[in-house]
This record gives sequence, structure tokens and C-alpha cells, in this order.
Amino acid sequence: MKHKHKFYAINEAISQIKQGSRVMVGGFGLRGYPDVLVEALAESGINDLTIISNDLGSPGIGLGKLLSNGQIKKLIGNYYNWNPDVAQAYNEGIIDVTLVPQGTFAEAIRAAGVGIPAFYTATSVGTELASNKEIREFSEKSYVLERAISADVALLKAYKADKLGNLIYYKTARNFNPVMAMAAKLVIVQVDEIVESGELNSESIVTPHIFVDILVKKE
Amino acid sequence: MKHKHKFYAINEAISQIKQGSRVMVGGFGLRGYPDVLVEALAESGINDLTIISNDLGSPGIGLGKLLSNGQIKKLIGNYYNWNPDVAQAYNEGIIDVTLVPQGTFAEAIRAAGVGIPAFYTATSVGTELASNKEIREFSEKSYVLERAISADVALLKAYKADKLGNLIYYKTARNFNPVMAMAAKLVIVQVDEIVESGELNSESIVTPHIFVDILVKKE
Amino acid sequence: MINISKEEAKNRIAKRIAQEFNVTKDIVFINLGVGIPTMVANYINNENVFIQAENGILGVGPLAEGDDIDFQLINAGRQPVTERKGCSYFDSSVSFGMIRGGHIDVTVIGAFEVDGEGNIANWIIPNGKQLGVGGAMDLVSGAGKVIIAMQHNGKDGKRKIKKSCTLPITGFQEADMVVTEWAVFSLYQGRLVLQEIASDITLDELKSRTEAEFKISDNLIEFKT
Amino acid sequence: MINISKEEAKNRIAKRIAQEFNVTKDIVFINLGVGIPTMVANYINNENVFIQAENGILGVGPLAEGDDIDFQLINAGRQPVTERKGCSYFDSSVSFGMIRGGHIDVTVIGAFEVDGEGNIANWIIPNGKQLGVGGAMDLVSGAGKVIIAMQHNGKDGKRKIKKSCTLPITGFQEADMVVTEWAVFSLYQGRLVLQEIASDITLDELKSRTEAEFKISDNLIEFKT
Repeated sequence: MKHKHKFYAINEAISQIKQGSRVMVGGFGLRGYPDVLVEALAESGINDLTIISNDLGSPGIGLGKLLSNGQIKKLIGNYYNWNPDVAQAYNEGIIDVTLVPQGTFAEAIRAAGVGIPAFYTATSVGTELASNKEIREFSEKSYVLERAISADVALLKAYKADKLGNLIYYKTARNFNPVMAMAAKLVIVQVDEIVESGELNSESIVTPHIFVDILVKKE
Repeated sequence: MKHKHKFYAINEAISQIKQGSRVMVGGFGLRGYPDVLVEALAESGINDLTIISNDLGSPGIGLGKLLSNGQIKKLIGNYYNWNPDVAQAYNEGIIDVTLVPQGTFAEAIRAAGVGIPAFYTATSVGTELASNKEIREFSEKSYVLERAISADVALLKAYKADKLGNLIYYKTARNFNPVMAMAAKLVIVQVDEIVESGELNSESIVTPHIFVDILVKKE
Repeated sequence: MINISKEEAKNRIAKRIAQEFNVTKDIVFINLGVGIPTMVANYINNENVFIQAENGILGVGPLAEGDDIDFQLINAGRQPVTERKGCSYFDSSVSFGMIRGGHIDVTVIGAFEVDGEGNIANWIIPNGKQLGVGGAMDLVSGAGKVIIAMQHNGKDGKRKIKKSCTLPITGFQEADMVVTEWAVFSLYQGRLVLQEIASDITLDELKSRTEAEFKISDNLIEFKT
Repeated sequence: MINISKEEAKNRIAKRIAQEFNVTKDIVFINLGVGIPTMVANYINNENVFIQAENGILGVGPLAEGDDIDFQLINAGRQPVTERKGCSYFDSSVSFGMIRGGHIDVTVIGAFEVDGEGNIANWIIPNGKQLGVGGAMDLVSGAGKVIIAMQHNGKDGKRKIKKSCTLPITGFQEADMVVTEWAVFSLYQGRLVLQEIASDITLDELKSRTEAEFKISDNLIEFKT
């Protein structure tokens, strides 16, 4: 069930996030991440957050700002090489970090969205990232059991929405946004443009409005 | 690796199917199934086939013809109520049938395509269709382990292809075609129209050409 | 023993279930099974309700007629349908992702039998003329709420609300509400509770037509359509 | 001890790997890691080769320059790129579905270390300044063929082709080919085999710069770019 009125002001949308929330954030290397929402989250000072994202932007930029601000308790993601603050904070014991291979990360988020609690993959078998995980053979090949990754809130970026909340994306800014839209209890999407319902091609809608709770238009 | 020359005559395409092949066929209730390819397969007389499809058309129509012809050894699918010949052949011991709930069926095909050998789902727990399958709890809820479903050949239907083999579909004729395109060793697609490479919108391509081996244009 | 025509029975059930959807001010996503459930759509007059069909569409419009028929645009019962504004298409894995992932708020589905614990049997009659499960197991397990739409009794008066299902089960304790032409039951903590009874049947007759025992709600009201 | 500049070394490696792709008449799908692997694209001149980037594009064109730059169109190394005709976009789960599902024919990837059994270490230096795994584990496990592109030795001559990897492993026995500025090795049944050697290095010097033992192919040829 979704509220009929989907259009929120930025701060109204961000106020849905609570101390200690698990927050998924779309984007890959500062492309396709909801810059306005992340900025507002940084300004909100809400802390103790678990951030589930591909990367953490750059030092002090994008999601990097949440780390500089001390708002992060834990990270679940896969590639923090673009932001060395993460390794430093982790090595100093300031934050907890769970690394998940990028493909497993994407699949585990989708899994949460489609009601799959766990699945097997060959990725990471025999590596440190599979230690303490169950290994099992199918047809004489080894696989590791991976659990779904869900969130309380997703902060996403799309190109256009229609008034119902159907979404399309732009080029490689699509990345993790469509899977995260399925996997969070509350889905907040920053969009560049909102069009009338029926103006997006039905065959080309990437995220149907069933997955979208709140739209915030970038001013 | 795909052959550069993707355009085959119908019979040349069908000759890729061998006696005993596992063949996936797209479509739902006679919509979005590759009628010309299925017709040619029926005429070929190739037998001992395992057919993996949502349904089996109607009696003597579409895939139903393969059953009338005695070409089928086994069915893996989910809804044969539109073709009572199936229940009859099964009850008489003429064919083997493995029923998989429709959602599990779709997910298991996708799983094969994306390198997931098995996954857990709550669907069918406690029912006959989960008997002899592994049941496991995650967060105090029971799930059944389901295995990926792959095939030797997929016979699919798309609306338009470009010359590379990128595909788009038409309305509810999409159904199982995109997931089956990922899950077979050889993917043969019947299309209504072939356009120049670059003429399909890059954002709207549903099946990228990496998943397509052979195109057959419906005359 | 009173009776109404099969057609009237079906319409009564469909109309009553539609009431569930005609009051919501929130956006609600529903999936309708074949048969009576599909008829529910005819009586929904609330634009906040969006119908998903598991063959890959969200935003199913009314059944298509005449020139509007497009044979490539069908619902899961193979009926030609129309599009609502803002409808979208997707493949079967995404469609059942919506269902299994808990994004569909309500499914309305038919049944051969339902029992006092909310178990549902609607997929197969062993050794029968049909072999198929379709999306029934995914729907009863995945949807937020399961409403059973069925005639109260089968041929020759056979009682379909059982003490315990005799046919193979589709889902355990998944039914949340049962609507027949005579009554509305809810299921609460594995117990069947009569919530509404039609004016043209007595409680005694209803009991005689119902194998399962049921509790009577303190707020029992008349079944109106 | 001979040496070539870092730039020359990298270009040599990239050019040699590109040769692998400049002869195919079939359609080949490849994924290029960051660093030297990305440079491989500069030397591929075969329209049958399609480059996938794991951030969600199939059909990556040359790096974008000047007015062609679109900051929303990048490869997995965050470089602005262009589109090839017939390119397509998809989400990360589909992208890694291609990789994990075995649809990517070849991945070219850098490494900190590779060893004589084909084990690859390229994702982390413990307690270092970087923390990340990216798509490396998915790629080495899922791609049909894994080509390692790396300079033969590290800073101060450190040997990177090891008897046994000392850093955390990315994938076990996944390397199929190792290309450095001095040599091309194949891995066959868990054994490292020298296939090509550059004209400006002797076999003895190559051995001294390589910790792992290796077999010499009966068909050893000169490494040419």
C-alpha cells in the first residue's frame, strides 16, 4: 500500500530516516546517486546509520560527507577505493564495514526485493569474503550461500518519473537504483523531471510505481 | 562467443535442435510464443524432447501439436489447464511432467541465466510440490530450496530486433522470453521486424544481444 | 433450501469483494485470479486501485471489446484487456518478484476448498482432467492479504468450507477472508469467524452448508452488495 | 638489468592483449578492469568485439573527450566514455547476471600477484589505504577466460608472479593467461607455461624476475606488439 500523495519536500522526505536506520543509496562513483537527498541527510545530522551502497563517494563528497560528519555506524558495500577515509575509519575501529562482491551485492539486494531470503553463487568461494559462510556443492562445483540485503529506506535517483511514480533512468546512472527500489520498506526517489501519468512509454518503464513511495523533485 | 551471422532460415534454425534436447519456449497462453518456430519443430518430427514452457498451448495448437505428434518425453512447466491432453498423457504414463509454481519457474530460469544454481523461496512450502525438496528456515520462516532450470535451446518471440540481436517485446507478449534468453546454450528468436543497429533506443532494449544467437524473421 | 442462480451468486461475491477496494484513499495493488476474481474488476470504481496480472502488466484496464482488442495484451486468464494510463510491462521474473517480494497488497483467488484454519486448496484435483498450478502458490504465499472468492457449495451441494481440506493444499493458513454468496468470513489467528450473513439465508442453514465450525463475530452484520 | 619506462610497459601489455581480440570473426564480449586493462580498448580495432562495463552498459565506445563528455555515461573506472551503435543499458543485477552467468567471454584484469597455479590476488592489501573488492571476484569467477594484465615486477623489482600468492586471493585457479611487458604465459591444468618472450630480455633474466617456476612451451615465440 502506498500513499497517494507522493510528492514531498526534501526535508520532509529525509525526516523519514531515523537514527540507526538502514539506508540504501543508489549510484556508482558519484553517478546516479541522489545528490540532493544525500546533502539533506548530511545536514540532518541523523546518525548511527548503516549505509548500503556500492561506494562512499569521494572524501567529503557525496556519501563521503556522512562519514566526515560521523553519521555512519556501519557500511555494507563493495568498493571504497575512491574514498580512502573509509579504510582509515575502518582500520581505526570507528566504523564497521561488510564487504560484499559487487555482483553478489546487486543480486542480494534484488533478492530482498523479490522475496528470496538466500541464494548460492560461485563468486568469492575460497576467499576471505566467503569465510564463515556456508559452502555447498551443486553438480560438483562449489558455491557460497549469500543472504538477501534489505533496508528501511532507499534514497534513489531517477531521470524522469510520471505522477504515479513510474521511473526511467539515464544511461549508466541507472546502476543499483532499480534493484534498491525493490528492497527497502520506504523508497524515496530524487528525479530531474516529473511528467503526467501516461507520458512514459509503458514498454520502457524500468521501475513500475509499485516500488516507489516518495518523489522529490530536484529544484 | 556468438556467431556474427545471426540470420537463419527457419529450418536451418530448427535443425539446431536434436533428439532429446531440452527446449525452452517463450509465451503465455498462445501469446508471445514463437508460432513459426514451433510449427517448424512440429513438422521436423524431432522427438524425445523435454519442453520447458509456461503452458502447452491448446489441444493440437501451438506446443500442443508437439504432444499430439508424440514428440515430447517430458514437460517442465506450470499451467497445462488450457490443454487437457497434457493431464491425459500424464495420467496414461505417456509423458513425464514436472510442475513448478509459475513464479518459481520464472525465477529458476532467470537463476540459470545469471549463474545462480539454487535459491530459497517460501512458495509451495508445505505443499506436494515441495515434497522431497529441502526446507530451511531463515529468520523463523520456512523456505524451500529450488534449483535453476536451464536448456539446450530456447525458442523465443520478440517484436523487434536490431541487426546485432538486441530485442524489444510487445505488451504482455514479453512474459518469459527475456528470462529464457539468458538460460539456454543456444537462443533462437523469431521476430516480426529487424531494424538497423542503433535504431532501438539504448535505454529501452529489454534483451541485450549478448543473450541472442540466432534471429529468424517471420515472413 | 433456498437458492440463487449461479450467475447471481458470482456477481454477489464479486460485488462484495469490490467493496473492499472502493473505500481506500491509499494506492492499493491487487492481483485477481481467473473466474469470479476477474469479475471483481467490473465493480471496482476507485482509481487508487491498480491491478497487476502475473503475465507481466501493472495497470490492467477493463476487458477489451470490439476494436479495442489486442491479442498480445491479455490478463492471466487469457482475456484481452485494455491498458490504464501509466501501466507498465515487465517479464515474468519481475512480475513474480512483485508477488513473492510482498509488493502486491491483496490477491483475490478462487478455491476448490478452504478450511477453518485458512488452508487453501485450489490448484489440483488428483488424476483429474487438468494439470497445472499456475501462480496460485506464489500468490497465496506472497500477497499481503488473500481473499478467497468462491460459491459456498459445489455441485449437488457439496460443502467447500471444510473442517480440513481434502484436496492437495495450495498454501497453509494463508486465507485472510472468504467471501461466498451467503457470507463473509475472516480468519483470525487460525480461526474462522463469520462477519456478515446474507438476509436470504438463516444462520442454521448457513451452518448446515458449512462443514467447518466457525465463530460468530460480536459485530455480525448483514451481507450487502 | 634492462628496463623500459612504465608507460612503455603498460602500452606493450595493452597492445599485446588487444591482439587476442583483433583476429576473431565471431562476436566476442569482454569486460576490462581499471588501469592497463582499460588501455586495451585503445588498441582493439575489431568491430566484432563488444565491451561491457559492470556499471551497466554493453557496447562501450572510446573514452569521451571534450564536448562528447556526458558525466552520466561512465565505465566502471569512472571515466567518461562514448556509446557504440546498438549499445544498451541495464541495472547492476542484470550486468552481473551477464558476468556470473558466463555470458562474458573474456575479462582482462589487473593483479597485485598471480601464482603458478593461476590463483589471483588483486583486491586488497590488508590494513592498507584502500578497502574494496568491486567486481573482481565476480569477474574472475564468472568470465569465460581471465587474462591478467600487469607489469612483471612491482616497485623495487618485487616479483609479482609468485610461487604462491601472499595476499588475499580473489579467485582460485582462475587465471588463464598472464601478460606482462616481458612475457606471455598461459595456464594449463594448473601449470604456468611461457608462450612468448620479448626480444629485449633473456630467459635467464625473465626467470630471475619471476618467482614462480614455469614450463617453457615447445612453441615458444617472440613477444611482438
